[in-house]
Amino acid sequence: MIATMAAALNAALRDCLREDPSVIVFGEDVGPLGGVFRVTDGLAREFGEERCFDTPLAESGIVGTAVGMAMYGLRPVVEMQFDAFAYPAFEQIASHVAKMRNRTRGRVALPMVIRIPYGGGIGGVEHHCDSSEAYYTHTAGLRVVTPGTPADAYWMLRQAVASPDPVVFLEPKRRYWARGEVDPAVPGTPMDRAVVRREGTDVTLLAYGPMVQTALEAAEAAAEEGWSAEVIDLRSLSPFDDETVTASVRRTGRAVVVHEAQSFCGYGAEVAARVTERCFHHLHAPVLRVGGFDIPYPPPALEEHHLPGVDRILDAVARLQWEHA
Amino acid sequence: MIATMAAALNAALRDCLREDPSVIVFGEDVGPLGGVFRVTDGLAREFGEERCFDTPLAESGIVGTAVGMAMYGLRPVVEMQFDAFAYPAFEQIASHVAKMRNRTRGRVALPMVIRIPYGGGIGGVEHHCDSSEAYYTHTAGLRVVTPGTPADAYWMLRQAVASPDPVVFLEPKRRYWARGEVDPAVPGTPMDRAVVRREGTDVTLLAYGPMVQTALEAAEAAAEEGWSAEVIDLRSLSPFDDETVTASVRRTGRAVVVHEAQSFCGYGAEVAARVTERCFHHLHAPVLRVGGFDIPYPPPALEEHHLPGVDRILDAVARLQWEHA
Amino acid sequence: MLPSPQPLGLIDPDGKRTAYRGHPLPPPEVLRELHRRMVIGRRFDRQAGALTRQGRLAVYPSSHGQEACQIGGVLALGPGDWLFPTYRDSVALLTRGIDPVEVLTLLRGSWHSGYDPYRYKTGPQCTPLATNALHAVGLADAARRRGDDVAVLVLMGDGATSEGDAHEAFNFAAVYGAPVVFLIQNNGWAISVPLEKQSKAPTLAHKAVGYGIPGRLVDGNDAAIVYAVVHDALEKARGGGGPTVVEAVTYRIEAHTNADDPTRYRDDEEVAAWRRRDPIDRMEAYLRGNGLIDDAALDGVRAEAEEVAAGVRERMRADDHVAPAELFAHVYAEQTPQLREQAALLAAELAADADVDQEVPA
Amino acid sequence: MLPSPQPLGLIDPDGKRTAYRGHPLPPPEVLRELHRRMVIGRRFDRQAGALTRQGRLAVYPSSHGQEACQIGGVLALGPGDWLFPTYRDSVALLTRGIDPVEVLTLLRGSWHSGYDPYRYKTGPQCTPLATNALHAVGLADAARRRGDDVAVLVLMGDGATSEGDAHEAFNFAAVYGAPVVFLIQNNGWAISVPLEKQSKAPTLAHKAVGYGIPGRLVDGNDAAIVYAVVHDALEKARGGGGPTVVEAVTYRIEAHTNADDPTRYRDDEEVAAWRRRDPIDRMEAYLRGNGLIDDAALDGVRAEAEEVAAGVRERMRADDHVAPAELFAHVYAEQTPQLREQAALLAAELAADADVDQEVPA
Ligand SMILES: Cc1ncc(C[n+]2csc(CCOP(=O)(O)OP(=O)(O)O)c2C)c(N)n1
Ligand SMILES: Cc1ncc(C[n+]2csc(CCOP(=O)(O)OP(=O)(O)O)c2C)c(N)n1
Ligand SMILES: [Mg+2]
Ligand SMILES: [Mg+2]
Repeated sequence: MIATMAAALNAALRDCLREDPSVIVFGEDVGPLGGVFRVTDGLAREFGEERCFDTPLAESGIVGTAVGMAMYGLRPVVEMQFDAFAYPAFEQIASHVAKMRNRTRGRVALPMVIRIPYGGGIGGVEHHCDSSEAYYTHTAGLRVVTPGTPADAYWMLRQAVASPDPVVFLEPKRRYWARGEVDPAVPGTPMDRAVVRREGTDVTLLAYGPMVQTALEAAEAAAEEGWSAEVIDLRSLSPFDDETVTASVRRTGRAVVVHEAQSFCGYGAEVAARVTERCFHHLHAPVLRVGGFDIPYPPPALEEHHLPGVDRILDAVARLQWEHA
Repeated sequence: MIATMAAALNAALRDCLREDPSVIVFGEDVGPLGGVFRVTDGLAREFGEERCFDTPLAESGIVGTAVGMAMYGLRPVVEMQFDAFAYPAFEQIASHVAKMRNRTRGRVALPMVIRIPYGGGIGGVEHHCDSSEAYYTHTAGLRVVTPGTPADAYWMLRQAVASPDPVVFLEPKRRYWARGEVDPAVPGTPMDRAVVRREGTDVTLLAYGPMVQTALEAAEAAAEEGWSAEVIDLRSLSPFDDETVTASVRRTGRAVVVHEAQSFCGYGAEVAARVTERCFHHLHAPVLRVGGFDIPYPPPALEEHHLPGVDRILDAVARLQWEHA
Repeated sequence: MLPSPQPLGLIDPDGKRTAYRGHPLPPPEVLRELHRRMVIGRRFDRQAGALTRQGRLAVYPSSHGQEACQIGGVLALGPGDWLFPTYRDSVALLTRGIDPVEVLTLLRGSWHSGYDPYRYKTGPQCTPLATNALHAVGLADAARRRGDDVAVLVLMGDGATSEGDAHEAFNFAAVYGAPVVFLIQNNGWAISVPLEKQSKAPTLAHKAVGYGIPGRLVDGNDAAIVYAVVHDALEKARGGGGPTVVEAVTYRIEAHTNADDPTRYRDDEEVAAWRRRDPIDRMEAYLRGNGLIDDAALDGVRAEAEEVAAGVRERMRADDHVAPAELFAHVYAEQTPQLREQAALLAAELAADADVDQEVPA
Repeated sequence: MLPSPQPLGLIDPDGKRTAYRGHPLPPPEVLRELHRRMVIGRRFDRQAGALTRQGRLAVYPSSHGQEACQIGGVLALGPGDWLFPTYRDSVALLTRGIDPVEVLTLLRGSWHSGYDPYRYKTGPQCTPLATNALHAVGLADAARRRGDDVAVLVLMGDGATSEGDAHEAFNFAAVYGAPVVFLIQNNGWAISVPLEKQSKAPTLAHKAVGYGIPGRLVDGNDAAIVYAVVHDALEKARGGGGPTVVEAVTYRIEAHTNADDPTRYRDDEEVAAWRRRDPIDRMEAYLRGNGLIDDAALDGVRAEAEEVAAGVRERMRADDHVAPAELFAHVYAEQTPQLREQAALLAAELAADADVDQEVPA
């Protein structure tokens, strides 16, 4: 079927609720309203308020109660309404969700999913457009994944719900309405693996979530300039799929990592550092980062200047010291 | 005078309180007790409970009220009792402390200091030993600094209190009782600059806070193996002093960055990525990271295995492809 | 210790004086001013809605129905007092005397906060729920420590009371004896979540008990009682009497914001019932019924409201250009070397784009 | 709606039955068991203190003085019920039947939580204050959703009630009707901060009002009332009656932990006054005064306590070796490639060290 990412996520939740009676979905406005992005549309009606319900307005409460529920054998899938509104839950996430298995010496698993719509590009006002992935990827014990296509949205969410580990599931807001083929019958790639979205030989573009599409467009444009760019969709931010990425960069000898988040101590820093560690003698140029500026997310009037676009990616590709090739 | 780092911090706070009537100090147990590490020892007695006082036990409350106080012209210096206990304040820090100046188009400054004892090596139980610096350095609008010596502790805290920007002031717990010369008469290096602690020619060791001393010891040991290591104390984690670091690495052609925090998406990733971007053609080997493992901070029984020590730094130095020299 | 079980009111939905005598009715000139500001506020709100439909605002959370709370609260403030509003409180800000275009800066997407908090003694519109309550407590307490004659009013929604920060704010205020008044606009809904899923307390004013703070429950569509109770509470706060929690029971007539679809979660009938309790109608009825306003005066107020709306329309037509370089201007007191580098990068990009633009044949 | 202004009690500090008849006195076998467990708990606590002074524990937060709360609460639990303790509650854990060495694993520094939460239906000792209250609510509500006959008891300190998470836990519990009982051990201090700097509420039990939950104030040094009230509240919770907040007024006789220096913030006299309200003495006086225990039985209990202490001493002498490889064992369900790499690195280091050790001439 052709579906938007929002619809694919909705279908994934529906199928999870159907197949596993321990799955429950809760958060702010996820019940009758179906979530502010309609990702939970119709679930309360279909499965009843005991399985999909609105909570009081308190994110630490949502995540903290989910911890207790998961301890008891439920599989909570909770929604944080927007990226910056997950911050009140940060202590519960960092000190408990991420650590419970380790704290209890492996005795208590917390199979739960924290869904977080993240990133910008939708003209949202302050606190609605943060790219907060690095806060979670720096926290051991969490799996952090983010789909770039509707098909991945469906399958990765299904896998996240089935995972024995807690998963921070980052949904790129600006891709909610992007359409793509989704086949619930053909299982997707495991959520902890990166995927080559476009093959190329000269340079590897590493992107995820909201930037996968932009990277593909940049690759298209690069082709016109004579550069064959491989595009990898990282999908799993933590753990990192070294195998897929390293193989590509060793082959191309050049890499650019792209994300919306501020570059300083952003996820791209990890990618650049580890790719360099593993591919140093294959690199013709330093791994470059194309990210947001090191500023708070700007108001809608300026976001186009902040967000990485095709041109900025091409500029980075151009700086990859082709003269040394 | 010779002082411990804790005493130097105490002296700095005392001098700030004396010189600037708008400075106030508050947090959990900072009043009559003088803080669990005694950094605020005697301040309530000397300056009265109106200027140094205990708050209710709520970190978001502490930081959130400090925001309002700073808006009114006070200069709050607040203490989070331990690293992991600052997490409840994460929303206030990320969404307000860091952003208020930007949100208000420069009209509202928040000169405030959030002191956070951080890191391990003291046999502390869970939640008492997190190295949380990367959460803050990835948040634009904050200055993040960390002293490695008593003299820096004194001067950097004085500068942090005087700064027109909000400062996250990270105090390396395990160095609280380390002694060193402190001269309150001779102003220290500006807190946003890195400092070369030991000169060397073959490799640059980049460290901060709790690891500066370890890096110096590693340099000593490296010398015995025939490597001349330069040691840079980064001091300011955000912003980063590219000038000092780049100059050194371009000269030595090799670098190792050291910290306690988990390596994955840790601060060292940023250092490695940016040093590589800026020094690529000077590098004989990839910038290596020596950090904690990608695990929750371990129990006291195992922390020696987790924390970077001299040997692990030397191993990294040895891996810097000297055969290519 | 317990708040009244029924909301206090001075003027009933039909515009009649109630039997309640615990607070005096504000003097006629205050009632007229409350009315005038409500009419202007309502008109402004309608104008903002229109601008949103025209795509000139990114988003707009309406104040329709809550004018009595916002205006009653704001007019009760003394000259040195501060206000800490939320995203919902455009009409409060307008009433505060803030330039309407500056009120709309955030919602238009030009910048975050559009006005100077110091000039208007008003915190920036706050979106992360309940976080502003702590800022209010801190500022109030700083004023108390300085010995200044200042009280602070903070606005919050019913939903926001569920956040941990609301609790910490109430508690810090109580422990410090901070001169702050928490005005909870209980409009029945937090987006799609009704109050009964938010709290099982008899009323939100009952929350005050757990902090040793007085809690007051008032009819939030009666501007007179909101004004009187908040005025009282602010005065008490300035006098060292500490904080007060005021719950004003009101209703959000419009959708949560223009992006919301309330048909998914509430009945038109509920809305209709609340329209019959309209804060402006009732005040108008009272003023008319007591000879405090005549047709000419009413026409004058309406004309003034139209003028405000026309001014907003007119001025919002103008493009609100924001220089891209401003991205880097307010992150730190001084631009860091890092940001200078990035600003230069963007400037170079823009210059290159401009060159390209010029290359395009005319 | 309001809790009693004075703490409820069944047995007064002199071991006399009080006039209060709102709850029946628990039967003699329960009183004897409360006493027995308190004697054992006190002895265990003293032993743990000694181990700390010998450097065998990294840190120890004492339960001395709070035995009535911890034991009264734990013994009230039914067979399917769960407990969510804090770092303070070693004696509660011992009473829960957890192996004392496993109780001390955290404080000894061998691992974080030392026991199996499922085996003992007991959450790990929780240090981030008030966070466990939300876990308790979640687990209780999960049980409710499943239709299981389970209630949950969560322990928290007076200081912890100031955290946002305490508020959110009370509120979620009320809204969900979760079968959970919040037992606040108000021991007067949060490290060095006295209750009057923590809250201005008449009592902490008053906090319940703001959530529509019943609040009970009890004498926390009277194990009988703690048992009776918690027992009642758990039963009510299991029957679908929702949550209860119980404040037990007690006192922390020792320092906060061995690392603390209480002379900096409190008088010996305060401590002495509370020693005169000792929970064990009073229960013993009651049992003796009512012929429910004799010298032989008392000696038996004391001997048993000595045995427990000796067992702890003995078993804590053994080295609690933790394999370094365990660092990587419990981070994810399966070790990630990243962690496998790091585990291999550490293994290689350790092997190299071992080689070096062997090279050292004997
Ligand atoms: C911390 C946080 N969580 C979630 C949101 C998203 N959100 C915006 S408004 C809203 C409902 C607020 O309800 P209420 O406090 O009653 O105010 P109202 O909108 O009714 O005025 C929500 C959930 C937010 N702004 N902040
Ligand atoms: C979130 C958080 N902040 C701070 C601390 C540090 N801390 C440990 S115990 C304590 C005092 C707790 O007081 P109370 O809740 O009364 O419990 P008690 O120790 O008296 O049993 C503090 C501040 C913590 N553990 N967690
Ligand atoms: Mg509301
Ligand atoms: Mg206490």
